[in-house]
Amino acid sequence: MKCLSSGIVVDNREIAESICKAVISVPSIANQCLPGQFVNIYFQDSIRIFPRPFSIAGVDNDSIHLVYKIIGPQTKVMNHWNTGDSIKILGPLGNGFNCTANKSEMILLAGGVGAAPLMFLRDQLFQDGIKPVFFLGARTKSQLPFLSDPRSRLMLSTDDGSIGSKGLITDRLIEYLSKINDPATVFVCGPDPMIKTMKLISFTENISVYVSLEKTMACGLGLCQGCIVKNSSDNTGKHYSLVCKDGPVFNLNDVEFDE
Amino acid sequence: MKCLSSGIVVDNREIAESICKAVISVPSIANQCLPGQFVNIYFQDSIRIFPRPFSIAGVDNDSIHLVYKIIGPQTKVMNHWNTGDSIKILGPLGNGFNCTANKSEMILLAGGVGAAPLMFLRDQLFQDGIKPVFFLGARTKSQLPFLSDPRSRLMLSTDDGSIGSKGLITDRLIEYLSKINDPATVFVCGPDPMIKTMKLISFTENISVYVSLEKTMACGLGLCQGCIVKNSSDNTGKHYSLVCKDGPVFNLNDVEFDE
Amino acid sequence: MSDLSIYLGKDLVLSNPILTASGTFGYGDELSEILDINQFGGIVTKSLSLEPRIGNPSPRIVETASGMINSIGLANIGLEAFLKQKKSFLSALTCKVFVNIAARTEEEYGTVIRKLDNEDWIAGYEINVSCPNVKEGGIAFGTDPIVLNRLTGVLRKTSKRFLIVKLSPNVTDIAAMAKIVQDNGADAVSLINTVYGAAIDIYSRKPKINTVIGGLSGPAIKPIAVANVIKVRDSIKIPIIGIGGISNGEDVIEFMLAGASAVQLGTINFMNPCAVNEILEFLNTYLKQQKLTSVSDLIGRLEK
Amino acid sequence: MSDLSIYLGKDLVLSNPILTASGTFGYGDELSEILDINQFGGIVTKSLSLEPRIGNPSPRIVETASGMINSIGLANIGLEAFLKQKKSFLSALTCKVFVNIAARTEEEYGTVIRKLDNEDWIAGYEINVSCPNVKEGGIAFGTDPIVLNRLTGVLRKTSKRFLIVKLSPNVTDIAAMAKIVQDNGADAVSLINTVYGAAIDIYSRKPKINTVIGGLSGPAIKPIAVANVIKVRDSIKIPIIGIGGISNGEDVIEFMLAGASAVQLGTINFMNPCAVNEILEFLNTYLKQQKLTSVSDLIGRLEK
Ligand SMILES: Cc1cc2nc3c(=O)[nH]c(=O)nc-3n(C[C@H](O)[C@H](O)[C@H](O)COP(=O)(O)OP(=O)(O)OC[C@H]3O[C@@H](n4cnc5c(N)ncnc54)[C@H](O)[C@@H]3O)c2cc1C
Ligand SMILES: Cc1cc2nc3c(=O)[nH]c(=O)nc-3n(C[C@H](O)[C@H](O)[C@H](O)COP(=O)(O)OP(=O)(O)OC[C@H]3O[C@@H](n4cnc5c(N)ncnc54)[C@H](O)[C@@H]3O)c2cc1C
Ligand SMILES: Cc1cc2nc3c(=O)[nH]c(=O)nc-3n(C[C@H](O)[C@H](O)[C@H](O)COP(=O)(O)O)c2cc1C
Ligand SMILES: Cc1cc2nc3c(=O)[nH]c(=O)nc-3n(C[C@H](O)[C@H](O)[C@H](O)COP(=O)(O)O)c2cc1C
Ligand code: FES
Ligand code: FES
Repeated sequence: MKCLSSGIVVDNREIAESICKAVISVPSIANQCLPGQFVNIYFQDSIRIFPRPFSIAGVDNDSIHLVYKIIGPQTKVMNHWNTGDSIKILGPLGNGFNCTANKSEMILLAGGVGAAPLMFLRDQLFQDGIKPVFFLGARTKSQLPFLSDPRSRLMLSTDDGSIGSKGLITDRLIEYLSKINDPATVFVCGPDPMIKTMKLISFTENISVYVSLEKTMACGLGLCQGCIVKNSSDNTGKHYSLVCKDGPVFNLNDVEFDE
Repeated sequence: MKCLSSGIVVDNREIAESICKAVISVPSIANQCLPGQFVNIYFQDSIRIFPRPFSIAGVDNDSIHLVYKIIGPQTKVMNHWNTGDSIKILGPLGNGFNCTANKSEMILLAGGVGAAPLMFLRDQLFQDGIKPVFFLGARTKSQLPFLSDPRSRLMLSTDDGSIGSKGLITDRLIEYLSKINDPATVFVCGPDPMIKTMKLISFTENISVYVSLEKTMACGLGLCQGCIVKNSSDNTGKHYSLVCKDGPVFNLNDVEFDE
Repeated sequence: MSDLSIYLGKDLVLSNPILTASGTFGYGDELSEILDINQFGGIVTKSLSLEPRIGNPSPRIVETASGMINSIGLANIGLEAFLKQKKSFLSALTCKVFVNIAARTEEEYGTVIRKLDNEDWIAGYEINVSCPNVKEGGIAFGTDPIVLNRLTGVLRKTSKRFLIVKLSPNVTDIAAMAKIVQDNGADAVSLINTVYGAAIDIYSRKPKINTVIGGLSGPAIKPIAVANVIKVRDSIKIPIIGIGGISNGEDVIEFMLAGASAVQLGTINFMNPCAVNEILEFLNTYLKQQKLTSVSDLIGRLEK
Repeated sequence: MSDLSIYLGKDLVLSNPILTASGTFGYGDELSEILDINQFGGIVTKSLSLEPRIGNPSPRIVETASGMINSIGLANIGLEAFLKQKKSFLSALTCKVFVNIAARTEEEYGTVIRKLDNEDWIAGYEINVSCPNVKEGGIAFGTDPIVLNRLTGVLRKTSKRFLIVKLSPNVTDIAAMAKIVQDNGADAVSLINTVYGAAIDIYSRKPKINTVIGGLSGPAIKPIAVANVIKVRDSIKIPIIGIGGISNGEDVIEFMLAGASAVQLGTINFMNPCAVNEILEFLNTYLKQQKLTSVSDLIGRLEK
């Protein structure tokens, strides 16, 4: 059940270069959300009229975590949140990752701030007694939202090799997959090229891939029909799914991208 | 010579209920401005697109003072200025009070925050060895921008009688004028009814009245022709003056108001 | 509490003047978890066509200064699925339900209306005439006086239901269009639909909207909408439903003073999905403060 | 440094594509203390009429969401005072000076042009056709194709100077208007003039603009202006000068990609009187980054 609530900022600090973590007390959302779901943050000024969607990056007690990158006007406003500020927040929105226990190996793959929803998923897997492998890539060391992770096996890579291996994290994952024989389930959140690479290998390997997609959203609720992705589940390939309502998590086989 | 400058906020604090005083270091303006002139303050967001005009309420060294009332979105932003903030400011704009030494008694008449330009004028008169009489009215005591003034004779009145006499400050002025015989020069800044009252008595008494007018301004520079007031100096009564460029200070005989 | 009800004519009374705008509120069910839909005077559904439409490819929406451009392409589930999937929810509402209809030919409009005309939970139709007319080279029905004239006449003959024609602002003379619509028997006009708008990404050099030109909505267009209501008010006697950039109670009153009998909330549903609560509260406070007993006393009371 | 110059045709070269928009920059002299006016590619003066006009009563301006409405009523000092008071300043400028002309009759337009045609410091005329035509019941010249057709033809015969006709967005088919203007020999079109807009004070119930309906400008209308440029670009070959809500360098490039050869800065002169500095700097940076040697390589390069 979605709730439009007043959340209270409990904490808000930079955890990496231009990446912040906010802890927001909002019981109505914290008590029912699933990894992969997101929230809408509403702002006061009306020069920019879309609320901004953010993945839920974790939950503790009555609070949710957001991990966000400062890239534009509204994330700049968020960066100025002080402890005690009241913010307008709607959630939980969308559908979570479907990670019903299965025998496959659980792999998380994120680029930069794409780690946000997977951090929550990792917490949950860990609670269920599963220790996932977390592949995390970024441009450089300072832009990684975390550098160690006691609860999962962490594989890092950076474009400049400042930490982990040098190169693309997807290359590391491909190498890893080629060495294991068990089926694997990969949960992905990251930039377009990462998702497109996964789309290619999802056919060739013995894996299931779930992806959390990002699209510009006007409502986040299924009202505007703005946030479409091509749906490949029917043969015509000519239907659209709504990222906000049918997603943001999709089985990668169910969605199509233009080149 | 007008300058578009970066001013630095030196101080900014509430001096009465919803009335603040800001001290802004901006040498290019402070070193040449006259009482009655104003500045434009520019803001970052572009949902509200007009700069906001404020009278210069005083000068010390390289700084100017603003005394402003918090009434809407942009004055709310000003209320959040911190010491050290850099702000975009254009000035000095418009024409100052014409107070060439004459033998008449100097009277200042203000309603509420209308005191701003007259505070600067008072400073200047005092420097010139003149001790004006300052008539200051407000709704209630807490809304008066100052309660005593060693450098001028202060006459206060409030609607509720919480300080000074109870009633309109213009009534007190009229009573005062009826008792003196010398010619008087009255400098006025305040709400419309105050100005209209002065317009009525400016004909009947042996006084000259200068008024600082307020009009919504889009540019403050004479570019947009938006800030007009009817000009009575020609017989047709059908010309307009620009408050920003031809004013904001006018001889009350030169302007007309619609009721 | 003041009287917020509005009589629109033809036995149609709204409990208050606040409706939702087509395409910005889904079919009403999406928001039912966070909002009591019956707080609205009525809802207007997403434009419905005879067959389902997948709509335009991505990108469909983009933010602009105090506004947004959309080019959804009238994506909708089609008449059959509408009746199958949405009827039970919509027919249970106590507020009025208006079905907005979009079509590519005069015949398609007529067919949709005929198939809906037995559904007694429908309070009326709103005809979206900003759709491209395939028989007239794709020019929107609502921009050609002759086409609009004929279409309204045909639809009036098809149904006795409350008939609203939704006008486009992208014309030289909207008052003339309103007059045509009235003279052909429509019961009300609603205005405005979105204004033509475009935006370009200067790095990719691509349009930010798939169709290059889309429809601008939101607070940015409110002054345009108010001006259009004022232009129309003197040319017709049937009620005007005001739309465009409304985001709070003050805006609602502004439209009513301009001449609107009711209003629709569009883009604000994205910015503030519970705006209707605040608006109804403001209306009550305002009416009390202005010592008015009925909100209908505001209609057209602009003092020129 | 990249080449910012723009060839508009007829030996007319602007040092850069940035002009000022009529009515938002006075006669150029007001800002000369805080700005080097010659940084502009050119300036367009406040609309000039034969006789002085006092303009409309107060209130003339009001802020709206990301925009403003004005109803100045073409207040101006008239031809005689213009030449007496402004010539010495304007004729000393090294940037191009365009005189914008507004009139109530076809004859008045012609007379003003004839009286200016010997002034060799004038680079061209911009014809404001959004003025009410007193002979045609007050309907604006620019909204009636027949009137616009004749007016452009007459003015073309009156002068050989660079002739720009400034189009109104308040029409059904702006591309058709542009075509008429081109076919009658105009050298360029500029667009858009302001969009109809209105606002009402809900407490006094009075319009916030003396004429009730005024002209909307500013960032709010930028998407409308870009859409209009895109609509016009395929219907004509003469250059388009883009106007409407431009407030920074990105906006300038957006208009040029859409099809504009030059642009005008209007309302931004109020929000940021020195915007031209930032814009020119941005253009240089952008061209370098995009590895373009000339700004004219941007014109119309929208990839659909
Ligand atoms: C389901 C979902 C979950 C997300 N989770 C996270 C997260 O956990 N952490 C994080 O840092 N970011 C997340 N994002 C992206 C985040 O929404 C944008 O970074 C944010 O909206 C930028 O706003 P801005 O005003 O700061 O920047 P702007 O300059 O306005 O936009 C920068 C970029 O952000 C994206 N964006 C802007 N507005 C929207 C919108 N209304 N909807 C979607 N994307 C938009 C666009 O790609 C745009 O180019 C998520 C997006 C989606 C759709
Ligand atoms: C020459 C001049 C000198 C002024 N000096 C002072 C001063 O010293 N102290 C002070 O407190 N106020 C002064 N004002 C008024 C001040 O400009 C407004 O209070 C301020 O603009 C309000 O802005 P806002 O966004 O907070 O409120 P808003 O809610 O936007 O406006 C509140 C009211 O302020 C006025 N206002 C708004 N915008 C403008 C504008 N662009 N130009 C003029 N008036 C506007 C209008 O009357 C409006 O109804 C002066 C005005 C003028 C014209
Ligand atoms: C995303 C979106 C989708 C829309 N879809 C429709 C539609 O299907 N049918 C229709 O008649 N109007 C549609 N409109 C127009 C709105 O109903 C309304 O007329 C317009 O947005 C102006 O109102 P606003 O500024 O309050 O949004 C749509 C508007 C938006 C923003
Ligand atoms: C205060 C004001 C006065 C204007 N006066 C004129 C005018 O005299 N003649 C004219 O052709 N356009 C006039 N315009 C229209 C502008 O030149 C321009 O076309 C319009 O404002 C859109 O551009 P903008 O959004 O950048 O302001 C005026 C605009 C404003 C805001
Ligand atoms: S964002 Fe509106 S439907 Fe998805
Ligand atoms: S405010 Fe623009 S001319 Fe005075």
